[in-house]
Amino acid sequence: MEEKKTLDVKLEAFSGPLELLLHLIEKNKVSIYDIPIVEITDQYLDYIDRMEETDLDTMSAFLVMASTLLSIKAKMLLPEKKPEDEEEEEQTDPRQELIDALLEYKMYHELAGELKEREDEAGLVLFKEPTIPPEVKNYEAPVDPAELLDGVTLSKLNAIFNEVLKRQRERVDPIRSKFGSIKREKISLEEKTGELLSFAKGHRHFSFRNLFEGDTSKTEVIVTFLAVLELMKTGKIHARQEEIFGDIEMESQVAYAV
Amino acid sequence: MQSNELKKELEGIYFAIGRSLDAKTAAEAFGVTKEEVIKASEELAEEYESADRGIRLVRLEDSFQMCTAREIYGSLIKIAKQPKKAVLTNTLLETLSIVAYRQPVTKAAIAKIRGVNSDHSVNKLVEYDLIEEVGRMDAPGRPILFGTTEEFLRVFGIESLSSLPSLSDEQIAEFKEEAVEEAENETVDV
Amino acid sequence: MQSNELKKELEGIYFAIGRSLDAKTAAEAFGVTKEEVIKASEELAEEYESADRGIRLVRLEDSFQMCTAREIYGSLIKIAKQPKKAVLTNTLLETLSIVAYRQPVTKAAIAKIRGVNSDHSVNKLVEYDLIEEVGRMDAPGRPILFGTTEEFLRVFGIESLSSLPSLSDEQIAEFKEEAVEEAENETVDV
Repeated sequence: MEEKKTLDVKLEAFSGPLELLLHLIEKNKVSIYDIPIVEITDQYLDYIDRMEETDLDTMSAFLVMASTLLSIKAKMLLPEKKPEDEEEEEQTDPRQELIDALLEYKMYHELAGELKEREDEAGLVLFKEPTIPPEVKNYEAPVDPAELLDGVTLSKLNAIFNEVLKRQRERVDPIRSKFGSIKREKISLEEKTGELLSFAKGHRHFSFRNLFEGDTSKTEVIVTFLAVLELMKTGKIHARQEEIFGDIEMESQVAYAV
Repeated sequence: MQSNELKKELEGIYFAIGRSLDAKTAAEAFGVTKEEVIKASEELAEEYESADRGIRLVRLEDSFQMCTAREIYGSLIKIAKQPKKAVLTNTLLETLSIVAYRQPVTKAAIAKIRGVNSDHSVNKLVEYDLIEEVGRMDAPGRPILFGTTEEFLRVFGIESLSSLPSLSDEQIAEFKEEAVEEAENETVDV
Repeated sequence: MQSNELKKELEGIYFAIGRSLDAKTAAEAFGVTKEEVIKASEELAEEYESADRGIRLVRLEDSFQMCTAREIYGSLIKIAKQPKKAVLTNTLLETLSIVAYRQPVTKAAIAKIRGVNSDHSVNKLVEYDLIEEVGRMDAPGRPILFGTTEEFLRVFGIESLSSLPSLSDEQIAEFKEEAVEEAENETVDV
């Protein structure tokens, strides 16, 4: 084996794990299709060791790749399990996924170089600022709604509306929906009581349900209910519920005289 | 420097700089004499004139400035005054459809239906005079209720309005009357 | 309108307006077809080119914009100020090339290709007006789709997205063959 490879990557900053990997592969003059995983993994880990502190996102991406490499290395070192049946499908190279990712990355990496050349060339051209008389420049034509809605019919609008509703129904993120609402809310009882009180000042009769807009979280309902209890206790409102689970009718004791 | 080469450079610089450029400054930059700059510029101006180009070069003392041919002014105004192409994006259309079929409706309710904050779309639609504030909800916080505007109704034609949900027959009748009146007024105006 | 007349008007407008002008807008103002505007503009561009003028006309999709000839940059820059350009790091260029060739594309797809979170790059490119939101993907969360802007075309001197520089077929074939060959020649080197 040739002399121990010491990589002069110390000073180079790589923007992502694939860039580093590509660099190592080119440096070792090996093919993407046949990455010598052990060597490359060692060099990769070596780079990470010496990596200067960078942001957490980037660092974790490098670490994810490191563990991917280690896992591939492990798979390749382990003796292949003999397929029980000769017909069994071909063993896939554990490197395959990485190879595909590298090839795709490499393509955009090269195209970025092409773009850079274009940029340098295009940079030799100067444009100019508009020289338009101010009275013309300052004129801003109003938007013409008729033109804006050109081609939109009421039935199309209706179709869009139905589409939106359909999407709303289907908008179920399979994972997150199990978490329930993850909205961060801070509804203080004190605030709510204050709000309710000022509302009661302007309304002699109102019902509990009408206190909410369509989109109300459970927390808000509960806090509002507590606020109602609070105001009942202090005699600011009287409340009445005809039947269990029925709406609560409230009569304000602090409403301004009409 | 060849005269043609100088003219090319001068044409470029007069264009890029937009304002007037003093022959002395140009001469220094290009490494020629001020007289050479003036001569080349005069020639350039003459070429524009005789070829009846859309651009011209005017002399102001020892400076030159590129400008448009006077005859172009009319077209320039036409272009500059053309209404900006406002684009009705899908987002706007969606929001508009919700307001149209759910009116009167609050921003919060729209956001709930669309699944994303829609304040920007609502504001744009108000700016385009397609929806407007039609009142306040009688609820804590008194959120604004939005509905479609007359302009919206006009665009979609009076006849189709009955298929919109929240407009009462009286409202529609009223709109019709108003629209007819306006139409009459307009013909008088013209 | 006569073809020469149209060219004259267009030349003046392109000069004065400073930004790019969409052929459709021009066509409406002049009462001609969009195709006529494009044809006249192409002719104008060709004239500048063949007469080796100091000004040029570049096409950006269906818009045109006047600019200076590349060869005189050295002289012009002594007088005219070039607006400060954003420095595009390799990371930004990489992200930009993914957007350019894959558009419309989401942040997640970009991150997948680059192997690292790319939100920061995407935001920077939006800030530099090189890419923009072009829609939403119809998927949970309705993620934003990004595409390139007209400024992108200008900065990279690209007439239209269909003429983006590409790795030639030979390049790609060569690149793949080499890799395969190497793979065959080498024994598994674990």
